[in-house]
Amino acid sequence: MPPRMPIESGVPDPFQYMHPIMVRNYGAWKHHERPRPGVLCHTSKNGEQIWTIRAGTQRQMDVYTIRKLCDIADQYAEGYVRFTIRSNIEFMVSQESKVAPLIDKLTQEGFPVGGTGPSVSMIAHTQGWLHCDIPGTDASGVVKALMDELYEEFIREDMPNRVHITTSCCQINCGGQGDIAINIQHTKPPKINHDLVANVCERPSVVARCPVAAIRPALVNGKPSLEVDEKKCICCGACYPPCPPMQINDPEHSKLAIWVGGNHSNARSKPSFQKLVAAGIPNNPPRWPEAAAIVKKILRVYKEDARDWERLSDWVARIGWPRFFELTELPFTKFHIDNWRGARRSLNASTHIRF
Amino acid sequence: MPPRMPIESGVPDPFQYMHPIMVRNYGAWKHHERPRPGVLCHTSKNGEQIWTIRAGTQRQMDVYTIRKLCDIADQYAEGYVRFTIRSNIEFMVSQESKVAPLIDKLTQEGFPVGGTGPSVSMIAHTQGWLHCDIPGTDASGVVKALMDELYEEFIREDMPNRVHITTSCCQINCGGQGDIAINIQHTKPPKINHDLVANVCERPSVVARCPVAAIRPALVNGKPSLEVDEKKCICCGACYPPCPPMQINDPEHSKLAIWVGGNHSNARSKPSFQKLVAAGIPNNPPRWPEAAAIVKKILRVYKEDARDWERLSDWVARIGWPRFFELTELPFTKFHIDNWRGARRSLNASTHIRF
Amino acid sequence: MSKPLHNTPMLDQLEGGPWPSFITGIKRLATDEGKSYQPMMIDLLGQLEHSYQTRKGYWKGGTIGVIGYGGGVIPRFSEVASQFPASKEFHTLRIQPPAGMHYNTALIRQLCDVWEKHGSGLIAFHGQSGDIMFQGTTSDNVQSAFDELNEMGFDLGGAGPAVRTGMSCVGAARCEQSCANEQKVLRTLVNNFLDDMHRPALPYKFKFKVSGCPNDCMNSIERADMAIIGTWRDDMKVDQAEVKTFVSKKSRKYVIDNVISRCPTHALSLNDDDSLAVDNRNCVRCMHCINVMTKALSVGDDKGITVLMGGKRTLKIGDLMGTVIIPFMKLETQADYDRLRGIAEATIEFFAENALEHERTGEMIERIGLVNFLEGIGVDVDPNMISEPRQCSYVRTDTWDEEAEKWFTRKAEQQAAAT
Amino acid sequence: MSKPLHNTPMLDQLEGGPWPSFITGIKRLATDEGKSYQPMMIDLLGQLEHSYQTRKGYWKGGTIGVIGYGGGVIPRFSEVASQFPASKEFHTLRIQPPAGMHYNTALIRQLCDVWEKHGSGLIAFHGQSGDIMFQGTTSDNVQSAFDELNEMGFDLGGAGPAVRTGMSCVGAARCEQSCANEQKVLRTLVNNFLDDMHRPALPYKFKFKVSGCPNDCMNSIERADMAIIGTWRDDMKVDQAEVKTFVSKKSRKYVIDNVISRCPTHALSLNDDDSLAVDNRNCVRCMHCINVMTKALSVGDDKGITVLMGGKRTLKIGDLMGTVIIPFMKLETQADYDRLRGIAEATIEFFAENALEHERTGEMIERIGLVNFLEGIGVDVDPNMISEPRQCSYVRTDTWDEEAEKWFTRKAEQQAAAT
Ligand code: SRM
Ligand code: SRM
Ligand code: SRM
Ligand code: SRM
Ligand code: SF4
Ligand code: SF4
Ligand code: SF4
Ligand code: SF4
Ligand code: SF4
Ligand code: SF4
Ligand code: SF4
Ligand code: SF4
Repeated sequence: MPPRMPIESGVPDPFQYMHPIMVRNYGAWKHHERPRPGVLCHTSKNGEQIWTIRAGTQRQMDVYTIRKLCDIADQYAEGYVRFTIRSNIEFMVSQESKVAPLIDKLTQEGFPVGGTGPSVSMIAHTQGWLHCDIPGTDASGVVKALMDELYEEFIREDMPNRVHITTSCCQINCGGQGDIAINIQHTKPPKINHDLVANVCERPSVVARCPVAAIRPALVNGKPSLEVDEKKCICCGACYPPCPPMQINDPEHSKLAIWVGGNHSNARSKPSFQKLVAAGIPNNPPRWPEAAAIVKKILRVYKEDARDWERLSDWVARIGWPRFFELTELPFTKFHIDNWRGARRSLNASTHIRF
Repeated sequence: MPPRMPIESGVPDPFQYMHPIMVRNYGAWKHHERPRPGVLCHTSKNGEQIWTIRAGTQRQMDVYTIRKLCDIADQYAEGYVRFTIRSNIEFMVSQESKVAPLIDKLTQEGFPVGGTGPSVSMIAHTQGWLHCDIPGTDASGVVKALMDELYEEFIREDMPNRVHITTSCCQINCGGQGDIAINIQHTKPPKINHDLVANVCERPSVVARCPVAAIRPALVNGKPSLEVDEKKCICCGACYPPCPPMQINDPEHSKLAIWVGGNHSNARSKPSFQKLVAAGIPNNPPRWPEAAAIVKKILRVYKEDARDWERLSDWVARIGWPRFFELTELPFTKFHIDNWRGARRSLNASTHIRF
Repeated sequence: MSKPLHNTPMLDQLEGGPWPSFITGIKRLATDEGKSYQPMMIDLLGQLEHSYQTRKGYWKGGTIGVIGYGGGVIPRFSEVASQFPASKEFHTLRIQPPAGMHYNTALIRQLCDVWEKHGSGLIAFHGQSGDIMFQGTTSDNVQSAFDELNEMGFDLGGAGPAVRTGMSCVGAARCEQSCANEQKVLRTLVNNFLDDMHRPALPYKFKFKVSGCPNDCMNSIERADMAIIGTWRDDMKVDQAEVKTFVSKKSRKYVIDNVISRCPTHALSLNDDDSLAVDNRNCVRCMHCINVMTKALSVGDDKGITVLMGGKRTLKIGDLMGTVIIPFMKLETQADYDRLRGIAEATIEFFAENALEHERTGEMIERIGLVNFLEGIGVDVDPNMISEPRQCSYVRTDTWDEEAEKWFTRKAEQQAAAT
Repeated sequence: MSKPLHNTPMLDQLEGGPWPSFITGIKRLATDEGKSYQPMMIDLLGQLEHSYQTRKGYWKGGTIGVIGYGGGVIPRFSEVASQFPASKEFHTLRIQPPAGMHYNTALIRQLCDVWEKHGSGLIAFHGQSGDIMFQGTTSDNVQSAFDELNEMGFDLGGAGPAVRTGMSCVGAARCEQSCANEQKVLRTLVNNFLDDMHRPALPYKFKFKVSGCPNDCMNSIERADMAIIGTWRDDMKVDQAEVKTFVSKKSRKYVIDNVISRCPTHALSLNDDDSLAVDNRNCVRCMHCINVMTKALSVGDDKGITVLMGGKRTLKIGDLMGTVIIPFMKLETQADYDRLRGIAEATIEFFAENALEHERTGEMIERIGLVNFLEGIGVDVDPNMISEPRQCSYVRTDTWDEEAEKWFTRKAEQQAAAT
């Protein structure tokens, strides 16, 4: 029998799985309201309404959990769900009366209802120790530990605007930008296992990967290997994926760093990149309390000081970075001063100063 | 007799030449008004007032013109004057009654009164063919020709905010940033007189001056000279001052370019650099009509479209560059897209677009 | 019980707390007597605890795939298989979900069944690029799992130097801000490049992301090589009665301080009668006022899209945002969609030929310059592509007149076409 | 008449028009029978007309100075002296004016007399760096002209790789916005570096500019290596009665659209009773509202200065703005002025030792990095020096804890000092 060849079907058509009200009113929505945290009510131009109930999940779900969600969807909703970009699940129902029982059931089964409007939504999640080949930390564990701490912020809507947190388990940063990002930051150059390089690594491509040209081919103990100029090396770990013998992960020296103010939306200001605010934070499983404390502190001052509709980046733009460091009590160091390409743009070329 | 050695006296003390009201109220001013264009009235905390009448000059003045101004100062004012950073002269008087006769006299003698508030003030002036060793155009002539055209804008205050124009007679740009800047832009690489290089130029420093490393030492006809990689050369002329045999000025190919939106003040937005809007403009003495026409066009649309207190840069920030090109009818070309250091910052990384 | 559970004191600490616990879930699988995945999940927990204890990861890559494809499976082999033999292979299948991530429960149950049979029972909804990640199976089971999913109408996503799985927001399905048919855009684009997805041969990855409006819920500007974002060209819609209701509910001061003065281009003004003046000519469609006053304000009717290119994360020159390449195009007729597909084709072709190895589109644009890139894909320069013209006089403008002429010709043609 | 005038058809066209004509002025000198400068000015006009006709300049440099000094004179020798022999030398003396450019007529007349006697009779008030430029004299007359000016209390300004002539705004002498004693700052600084001004031996030029407030009428941020700008630390002063007058004169809408919504940090709000709420904590002292409402608003009482470094024009890396180095310092006591002078000394010393030839302070900072520069001049890092922290993770943070400790220690010391 010839091998089965794949059907290259690509992205499936979503209409076959979509709630009928959404199909009927596709492209004809008029406005929406949030009757309570975790619930959206969209009204269409045809007068139809749909209620969406959003609940948090752990993303990496066992089939039992998934089936439990299906059971709930079948019994308390209408058999249709969708997932958001932040791994929240959404149940769509056609009647307001179904909302409260569904919420009760979800809450009872341990699925927090929230993540809408000005709340802290689920953290964007990566692979970590559970699956990736290059992680400096875990992802699912970090997310779980943090979401436990931010539970109230998820189920309520009392932040100034929506808060999108991300994590990344290595400096490649699959987690993307975030209002707050908790990322790995290595602090020591890779340790090279010279015996393996020749067999495992394509040396020219490894050399080409280094952003600061710190790697050069070398003969070590008579074998072709690689050498790192440790003074130049910025410990980014970019050499590690193409060359695993260049071990960058270190139980002690792979630290966490926290970044704030990443903003993808075009609302008000243009999209912005996140900025480094804290580093040198211990990578401390299973609950990463030091990182959690800083995140919570940042959220607390943001919540106290920001105005309605100010995303974290908008808030800091208004109050200024000096005040951000003052309020969060984080130290300001020379590392905060950018020295990467185009860094000059980040210097204060004005007398705009708050006292 | 031993030679006279200089008295290194540095910057003179200004109080000896300052109007007595200014001396008495030094540091104690309260507010000011502009009773009419060209006139400021400052009131001090001590209740004293001083009227300032500002008039345009040609900057490069013969002693007769200067003495005439002194005569006017003695007869119609109180013998004290100062010059502004834009080569305007200011007469200070203690009584309002002196203002009108002074203005009449100045006007009658050909000195325009104005340049205050939301007017087009005198153009920042450089040396040009009259004195500099590297100019691609004249300065005094350009300024005279343009100010003739902008006379009404100088004596009136009907621009949205103050307009500061500059000129520079080579790409070194002694004229600084401006709301509008009219500068030389060379378009052909330097023509090297190889016979002279060895005698006149310190070759390593010339090589070091080139911003794009297009110059290399070379032997030409057996003599040490320099060679320019004409593909790399951006025709900036930076090599010409240290090495006059690298002639960059060209009667035809040294063109004028117009830049807008330079803003030194911290008012509202942070200070900003000017941006290229038009180039390839003929360097056309004695009256540079092509450049003048573009400047006037820009001023006209700015005046029509900008809101009160918008400097040119603020106005364009609000209406956007596409509309600027539309309204001014200037062509948008690939040259407008920055490709110098940090150019990425100038790309539109958002959906902020006006239609 | 076939195999004892490892001691997992650190992981156990992730079972407390109010948020759903992935550890509890994995333990459920590890204690699922008789299931094929049980031993694997027991050892997976062991290895993970070992990672927590030693603060290091223990997976390495390899080469695993399905017949006919060069990518889409992420192979994982354990470096500590001697200690945890049952999870020595733990490969992940990246499967593309329906556009917009819509499911009914029947479908999800079917997906669970497949993974219960051929895999670990652990599924991630979804990966950061939008795949359903079927996490953990053996080399032997990869093909059978895929076959079953493929028969259901599902296909592998991207991995390696290939076109990647894309994402589109819920958009038109349930969002009044939607200015595009997001699912159609996504399917048109991704499904046109399935060869480039399944047989990785590009210089590096290439991602599409589609957001229905400038709120950009898909993070497309920063996380996609080609971002398609819905927008509109005519005036926004203002329901002045609703404006007044909003003002009276929230107070004038609130509206001035939170709506009027937050407009990035000063395009809003509150009239003395509490109605709203919108300067649509200078509105940049940022969405802010529309987001705040959901009932009073809404997007216009003349909808279309903006296309940006070159977004990506850190490697190797630092994060890049996309750049506007197509300021506006309508997306209504088949011809419109063909045009969009054509732009994507030209881009990927140019990328394939001109990017260095492991160089993303944005890095290539950075290296060769936007103008050369535009020439390469046959797009004219446009002032909407920049936030501001050049600031530095270091530029050679010999051919100014020719370039200016191009602009004037283009404008004249546009004018002729319009009349 | 000693010498016929050259034909100047092009220059003649610069005599028409309403603006004062420098050509008319030069012609007056060229027709000034019997004056020593007459022949020189006749030929100057000839050479200038030749430039206009051929669109080229015809001056070259050389070496001319006064005894005891290495700079301050700009030597000009004609390349077309064979055609225009009387203007074959046309050197300019750069003379520093009184700070703020204040004059009485007696002084000006005296200056004219000197230049009538020793020079061309042509004086520029002023050069772009603030010098009075005595334009045009022969090599022989440079010394005598200088001697006479020097006896009057005037000194040469800077030229070449030296400390340059500085500028300070009219400021305290006649401006309510002034937060500093501008003339004193300028004189303190420049007059401390006269050796570095008169004997050029720095890597490149170094300019001071002083503005009394953030309106920066001296363009100091972009045009000075060291910019000193007045500012204040306490609350701005608000005369609410004048606010109300302004609002009633201009209308609420006008005030909202032109004052409130233009504040860069949303620090203003118009109360319902037409009074103004200022969030002084977030006001960045941009001056806008104070400029617009001159009578209602004014700067605070706790005045001081901000120091920025590194501004300059194009060569060789493109224009640079200065960077905040000292966010705020008081400038009241002699000790305060000494401290400022100390900062300038440390800066120029570091510049002298570390800049490459023909490299400005800003370029040096760009090359070595702000942090190294700060260490070099003994200034601690401060978040006011940046608009935002780093965006790229490419940084090595081994010594994070030490650096953090420095900050905490510093903060503790400041707190201790404050109490
Ligand atoms: C469901 C989802 C799209 C999807 O297809 O999955 C979605 C849905 C909506 N977004 Fe979103 N956004 C979703 C992710 C995002 C993201 C991406 C992300 O979370 O990583 C962004 C960009 C984030 C960023 O900038 O970093 C995003 C930026 C916005 C904004 C802009 C907010 C701002 O002011 O900056 C709005 C406008 C608003 O809040 O009214 C918005 C508004 C909305 C609205 C209100 C649109 C509507 O009228 O229906 C939707 C309900 C939101 C709510 O939670 O109240 N959505 N939205 C995503 C839910 C994620 C979650 O579970 O938390
Ligand atoms: C699985 C996933 C994280 C997750 O748990 O969700 C992931 C995991 C990996 N990413 Fe990623 N990336 C994932 C989304 C992203 C995103 C987010 C996005 O697509 O919006 C980004 C940032 C956006 C971008 O494309 O730049 C991202 C930027 C990277 C990069 C850096 C790319 C760059 O140009 O800077 C790499 C490195 C590389 O490709 O060499 C990378 C490489 C990897 C590798 C393949 C690591 C490696 O080289 O071996 C990881 C495999 C982990 C594993 O064992 O499964 N991953 N990666 C995401 C894909 C799941 C899916 O298909 O849905
Ligand atoms: C006299 C002078 C200072 C001097 O020591 O010579 C001066 C004097 C005043 N300036 Fe200025 N400025 C002077 C050059 C400048 C410059 C520099 C320049 O012209 O090259 C700038 C920065 C220009 C730039 O940003 O490119 C400057 C930016 C301002 C601003 C900020 C305007 C803005 O909104 O951006 C103000 C505020 C205002 O207009 O109310 C201001 C305000 C003032 C005030 C109103 C201050 C006061 O309360 O007395 C003074 C009267 C101005 C008037 O013309 O109405 N002055 N002012 C300069 C007159 C130049 C001239 O003859 O035209
Ligand atoms: C005379 C003056 C223009 C004027 O007519 O007002 C002038 C004239 C010259 N400048 Fe300038 N600069 C003059 C103010 C400026 C300014 C404005 C300022 O100081 O605020 C700048 C921009 C600010 C700055 O310092 O960057 C300026 C930036 C330059 C540069 C570029 C410096 C740079 O780092 O990019 C050069 C080139 C050089 O020094 O090699 C330069 C070089 C020159 C030279 C010496 C050309 C040369 O290398 O032979 C010019 C001598 C002309 C002459 O024959 O007198 N001149 N020059 C100004 C000095 C008069 C005075 O002392 O008051
Ligand atoms: S961030 Fe790094 S470690 Fe984490 S999943 Fe992505 S590539 Fe793997
Ligand atoms: S860690 Fe980064 S900087 Fe260091 S050698 Fe590797 S790639 Fe280069
Ligand atoms: S701009 Fe150039 S030509 Fe003009 S004075 Fe300055 S250095 Fe000379
Ligand atoms: S003109 Fe400029 S780019 Fe060309 S060789 Fe001279 S210095 Fe270099
Ligand atoms: S991007 Fe716009 S259209 Fe899409 S879900 Fe978000 S708000 Fe709605
Ligand atoms: S959408 Fe944004 S830019 Fe347009 S009017 Fe509203 S706030 Fe202003
Ligand atoms: S800088 Fe400020 S203090 Fe100085 S003159 Fe200008 S407005 Fe007045
Ligand atoms: S001075 Fe500027 S920043 Fe301060 S309140 Fe006024 S407008 Fe706002």
